[in-house]
Amino acid sequence: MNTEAAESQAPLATRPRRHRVPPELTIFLVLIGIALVYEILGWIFVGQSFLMNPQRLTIMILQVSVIGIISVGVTQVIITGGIDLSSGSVVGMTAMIAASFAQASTWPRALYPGLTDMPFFVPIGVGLLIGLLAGYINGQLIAKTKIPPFIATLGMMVSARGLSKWYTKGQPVSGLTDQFNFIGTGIWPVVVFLVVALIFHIALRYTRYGKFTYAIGANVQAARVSGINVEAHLIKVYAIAGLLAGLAGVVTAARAQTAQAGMGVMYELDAIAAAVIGGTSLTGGVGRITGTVIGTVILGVMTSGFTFLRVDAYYQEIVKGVIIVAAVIVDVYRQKKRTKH
Amino acid sequence: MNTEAAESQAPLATRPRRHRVPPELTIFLVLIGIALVYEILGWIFVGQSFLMNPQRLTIMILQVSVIGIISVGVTQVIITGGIDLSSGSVVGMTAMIAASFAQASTWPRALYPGLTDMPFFVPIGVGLLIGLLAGYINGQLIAKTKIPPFIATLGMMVSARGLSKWYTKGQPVSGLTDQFNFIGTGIWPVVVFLVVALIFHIALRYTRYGKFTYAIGANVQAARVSGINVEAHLIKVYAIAGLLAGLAGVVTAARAQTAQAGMGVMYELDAIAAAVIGGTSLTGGVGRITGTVIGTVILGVMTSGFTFLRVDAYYQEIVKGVIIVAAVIVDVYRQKKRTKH
Amino acid sequence: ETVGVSMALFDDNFLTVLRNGMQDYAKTLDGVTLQVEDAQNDVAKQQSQIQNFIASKVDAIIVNPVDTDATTAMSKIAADAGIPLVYVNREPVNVDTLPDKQAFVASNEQESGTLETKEVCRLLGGKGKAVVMMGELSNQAARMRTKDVHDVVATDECKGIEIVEEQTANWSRTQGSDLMTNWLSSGIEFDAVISNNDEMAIGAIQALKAAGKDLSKIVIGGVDATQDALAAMQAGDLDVTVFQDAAGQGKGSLDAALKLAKGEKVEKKVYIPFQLVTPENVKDFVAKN
Amino acid sequence: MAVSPSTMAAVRASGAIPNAEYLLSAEGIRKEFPGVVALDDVQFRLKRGSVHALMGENGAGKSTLMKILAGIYTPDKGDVHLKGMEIRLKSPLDALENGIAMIHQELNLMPFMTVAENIWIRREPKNRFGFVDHGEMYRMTEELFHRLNITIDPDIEVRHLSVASRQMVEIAKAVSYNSDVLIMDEPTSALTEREVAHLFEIIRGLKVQGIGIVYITHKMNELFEIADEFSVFRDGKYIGTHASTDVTRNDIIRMMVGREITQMFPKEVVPIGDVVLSAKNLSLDNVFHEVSFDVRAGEILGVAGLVGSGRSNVAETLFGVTPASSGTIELFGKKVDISSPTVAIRNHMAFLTEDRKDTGCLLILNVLENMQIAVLQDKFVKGGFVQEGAIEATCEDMARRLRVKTPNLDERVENLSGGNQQKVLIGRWLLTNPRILILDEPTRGIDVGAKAEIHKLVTEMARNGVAVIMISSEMPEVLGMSDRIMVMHEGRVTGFLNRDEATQVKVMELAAQ
Ligand SMILES: Nc1ncnc2c1ncn2[C@@H]1O[C@H](COP(=O)(O)OP(=O)(O)OP(=O)(O)O)[C@@H](O)[C@H]1O
Ligand SMILES: Nc1ncnc2c1ncn2[C@@H]1O[C@H](COP(=O)(O)OP(=O)(O)OP(=O)(O)O)[C@@H](O)[C@H]1O
Ligand SMILES: [Mg+2]
Ligand SMILES: [Mg+2]
Repeated sequence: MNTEAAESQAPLATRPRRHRVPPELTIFLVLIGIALVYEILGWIFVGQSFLMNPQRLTIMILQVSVIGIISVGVTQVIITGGIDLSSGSVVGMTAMIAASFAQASTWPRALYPGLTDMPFFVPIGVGLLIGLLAGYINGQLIAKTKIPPFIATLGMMVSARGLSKWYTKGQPVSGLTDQFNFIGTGIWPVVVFLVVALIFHIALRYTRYGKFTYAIGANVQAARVSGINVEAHLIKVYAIAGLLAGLAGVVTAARAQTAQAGMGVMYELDAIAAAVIGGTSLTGGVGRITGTVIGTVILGVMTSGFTFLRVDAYYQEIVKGVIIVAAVIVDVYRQKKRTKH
Repeated sequence: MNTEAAESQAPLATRPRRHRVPPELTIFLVLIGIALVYEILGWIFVGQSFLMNPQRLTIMILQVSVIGIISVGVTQVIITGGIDLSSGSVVGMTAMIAASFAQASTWPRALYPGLTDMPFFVPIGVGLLIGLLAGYINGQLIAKTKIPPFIATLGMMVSARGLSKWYTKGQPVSGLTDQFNFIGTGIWPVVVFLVVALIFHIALRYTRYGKFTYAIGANVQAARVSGINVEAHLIKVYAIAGLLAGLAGVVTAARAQTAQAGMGVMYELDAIAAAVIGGTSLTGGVGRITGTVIGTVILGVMTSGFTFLRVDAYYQEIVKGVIIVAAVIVDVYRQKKRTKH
Repeated sequence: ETVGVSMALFDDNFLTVLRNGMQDYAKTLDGVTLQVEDAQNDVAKQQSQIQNFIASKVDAIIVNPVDTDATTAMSKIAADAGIPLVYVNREPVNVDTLPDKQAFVASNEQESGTLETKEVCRLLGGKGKAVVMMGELSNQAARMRTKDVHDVVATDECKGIEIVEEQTANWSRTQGSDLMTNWLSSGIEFDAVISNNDEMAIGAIQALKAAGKDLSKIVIGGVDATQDALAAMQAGDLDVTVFQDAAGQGKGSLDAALKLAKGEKVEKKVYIPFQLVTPENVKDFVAKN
Repeated sequence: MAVSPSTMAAVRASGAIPNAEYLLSAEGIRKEFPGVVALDDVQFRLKRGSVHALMGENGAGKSTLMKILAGIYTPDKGDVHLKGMEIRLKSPLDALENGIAMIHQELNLMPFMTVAENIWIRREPKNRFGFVDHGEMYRMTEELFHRLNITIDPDIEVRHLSVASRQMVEIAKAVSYNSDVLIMDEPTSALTEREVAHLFEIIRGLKVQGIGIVYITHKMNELFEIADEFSVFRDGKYIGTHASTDVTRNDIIRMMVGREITQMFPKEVVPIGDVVLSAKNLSLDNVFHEVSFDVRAGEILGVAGLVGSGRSNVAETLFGVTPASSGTIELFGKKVDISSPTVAIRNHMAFLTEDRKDTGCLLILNVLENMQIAVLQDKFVKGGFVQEGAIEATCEDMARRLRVKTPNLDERVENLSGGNQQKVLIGRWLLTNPRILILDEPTRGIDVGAKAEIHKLVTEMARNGVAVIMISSEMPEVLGMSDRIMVMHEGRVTGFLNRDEATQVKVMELAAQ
């Protein structure tokens, strides 16, 4: 036995864990690749650098930071094996409601004339709360009634959109205080996005919350038998996703300095796409925030690149679809090569 | 369970095949329930019967027949464990392209002035072909590159929408021949929907095509070791879904007697919702066309009911979301009770 | 010169005419390139497009705002970058306080619904029952035009008109047709259909025809004067529509943008009037949009 | 020269089977996975009409070789001959068309389809309109089951079947291919003696028809009963082939693990303490009824019964997976409402489930993540943060103690051999330091060496005062390890036997009533 035992023990003791190629590497290289293609094409066709332009570097991320904030929450939902279709509508709803508590007294058509000029934390708090509530309802529905997440969040998607139209009968909510608008100016949305990403990167990798999230996505039965209170955890995850959608709504309203019932339409798809491009698996159990951030940035770079290269709007969409697919193909292909059999 | 065990000990040769309660029964009862609620509310608030009105019975199905046609294809895709987000965009694309081959010479701005007044089967054939092609590409991507169906069809969704805008630079295609429009008049769309549903109901239940579809969705590994060519089959299923989306595009254009690039937006969600409400499981392996038909009709009844009861437009969406969720909750609850252990 | 154009939405028939008018005009000008983007009805996307234009150092920007309340932020971004900005078709909320090098070219949106409803009112002789088809509820044109309907009906001449139903059909022809069928099946009686746009009106016409209604007894009004609408009017189905000079607005906005780019002065507000289209004058418009 | 499957099919159909010494042979096979050489220059030769057993420790490469023969993996090197002709299998379909069928170690059935649909998938009978003839399919299944003496309703959906019944369906399906070569990868791991005996009858019948059967098992006694010859693998290498009449049990073990295993069931009789778990009149509607028993500290309570007797269900109820509909559970003298596994774990219970794929492994996660998940409930966490270093060291230690064969803790559990997956799960529960340990088929698919190791661990835990409830369908294990045996039949407890009075016959009497 001795040689045998020694052999079968050896690998564990001597081979260090970690230091493996992080799975995000491929998709990061795809991002770099896309950027370089733009850079080269830029020099050829536009006679300008794509990357060496601080303004462009900012807008590349700025324009997707709201998607990014949502996507951080959506990533966690997808890791549990679920899906959240409601985020775009929740953005619209929270934007409307938060903005209605952020109107300045100088605005003639304030929704609540008695509640103007509130300090910034009131509308922001209200927005976060509404988002949290929407997510909590999603979570309760999914955990308690066992309906598929697709349906629960689809219901929320339709209802929340209806609610945002109903709230002011479709009127936009404008004349917001500068205090409130501040969070949407300059690169603040980017900062919010990155801070949120960092927090949940840490939460997913280094806390029990994260370990449980992955376990539920990998095998919900096994997770339950291992003592995880699956229902309570799912409610948490969906509530967080809602909270982040709420935050995204606040940022959207502050950025536009107005809120409109149509805000956030289809954002859920972009957010899911960002997560999946970043390596999150829709079957659950796999995904990382770093990947999601890269996925989000790919969407931003792509958009800026189109404008930069003056790609005709008609072609933009056609090409966008192709790039999304191609990025994931490259990723899948490289992953497969690494675990070939 | 013990009874189950006892049963399986009984002599085999004599026992007839069992006739179990069809799983669609619950959701059918939900449909009846919704209709009855409208009926009662109708007598109370509007002083009219909801159901005893042939015109309303027709429009209830007519307005969702396009969704239904798509949903028949989407159901099959979902049974394999996949998803098709592209159907709405494919509807738009095929509507545009098919219509451009269906323009009458009397229309002053025909897209192909040399190709006007074509017999009806030309545009219809073109539409079906385009749909088939889109579905085939989806299938190839999924089967060959192993990217998640969500991403492959999301890419198609974005690209196909871009293509339909690009095709005429956003101009609508109008002035279609009466021959072509015929398929969209009266209850023809309903007939098309029901025929399509019947064909695929039979295909799923009584052909190998159907057995393979369920097998792949239930356990792709098992399907593969049983000798099923999973890749080839998936391509077939997605191609069929594309073909049906193409058919839906043709019907849409014929119904509207025009084609516009924005046609079919979000139809994919309604189609998926119809399938899931009808009992198709997004994890694959479970689903029936009969259920999908019922799910589709629920959507139609709901819409007609809103108008009938004069529900304020602002509330309609809010209530719609709630009804979708509630319908599925009832279904899940009853299914659980039946298979409780 | 390069001019960046952000359109609210490509899928809209009217805006398509405007966009094409602008692009056709640009082709006739030497050295003018347009970079047209589709904001897909998303305020945030539109704002980002403006910022992308700025990063790409275009010479001027034309915006067809998704949300006219969101223009304050856009004006500021463009002014900070020192790039001229022209709003087209939809009146920005800050139209009276536009910074330097910014302008607005449009028709006065209030006119469209008003012209339509007044004509319907005239055809009805000031009394009768009307149903209203609204566009997408979160859309400003839909709200504005619906409000116009109510304002007109509140006037003395049209007091006799009763609005019996008001629902949305999301600008869409099929939804318009379905909505009309649903109304008919509920036994709603009316003498006029006042639609926020032509597409829904055509949908209503199709549904009414399918139900065997006598169209000559029902007044149907739309807005936009699209090709299909004009054809419907010539066929005697549509009674009223409103022509908005889309191509003219496109051309006007580009002119203004180019002037501003060259440092020339332009009027802050350039209005291009709406025109009522009825079977009497329909021929004049067939070649226009 | 490689021959295409269609040619082979033609040859097969014509009955002109070329003469060859071996029915199936594989030479010089090599297969590498990232970081692991699963097979290295391996050979395997199967004679017509014989049962050839494959033996080896967990992770030796048995399943991998069989998957190559069944067309699931392609070898990196080496070639395969069927009846003397070289074949290159590209897909499972290729293998099936060449007359090679396989029962997989992990069950591969479609849960939402009926038994009949599962068996005849891809070969459904058609009526004259080209539609699937369900009546005929039902009849064919009945006929097949009749021939194999299986009593399962062909029309029931597979998800309603117990693991054992599913295993029988898999066997029937494989037989239905009428193949020349039938590979069985641990077919009996979920079966009790009765079904095993039944299976052996089936195998003998097939042998007579000239079919070659490959039989993988970790159960030594089965080897002597059914196999004509056997090959031993160790660490991906071929060790040798012998006739099973030529060797003793110890010879084989030595070949497999390179050492003697003297004590198979290292049972120690330790002082038994107080009652720690007491179930009183526990029932679950329509599943089991009025189950009452006590377990004491240091005691190992074996639970025996036939397949479907409800043992697993009782265990699930004890652990709160499916809370009881009536009756009470007392832990350490106090009544506790175990409404969920969370509650059970908080009360120092641990539960190794029967079905490692469905309720055990987090397949796509790595060894570390699988092992730590239960213990994180109340240990190794500070302020929500997992103490990575500490938990890693502990898991590594446990993996070494259990001799888990894995390159490192970062390996996905999916890529481990079945037996090693089981070890990881055992490690998961040992880490929680339970005071009540429920084991449902703990050594399913575990090799002899590891089995002895696990038995030693269980004994050790009992010595430290842990109360153990061990469900097992392996009679020697139950008899060898238990202080007391509880026997169940159709959801009811039919009796208890003390260690000194328990014999195989007495247990069977109570189990079958
Ligand atoms: N898909 C895979 N990817 C990576 N490694 C694998 C894969 N499949 C098997 N292995 C490794 O190959 C080796 C042989 O595994 P195999 O399943 O053939 O063992 P086995 O002899 O069947 O063991 P057991 O008795 O436990 O079933 C093991 O070390 C296993 O971890
Ligand atoms: N998920 C399930 N759905 C329906 N019936 C089930 C399920 N799991 C088990 N059963 C049935 O419950 C009965 C008791 O099963 P249980 O697993 O408790 O028995 P067991 O004595 O442990 O037998 P086994 O050795 O098969 O595990 C069996 O008849 C089985 O068919
Ligand atoms: Mg194995
Ligand atoms: Mg059991």
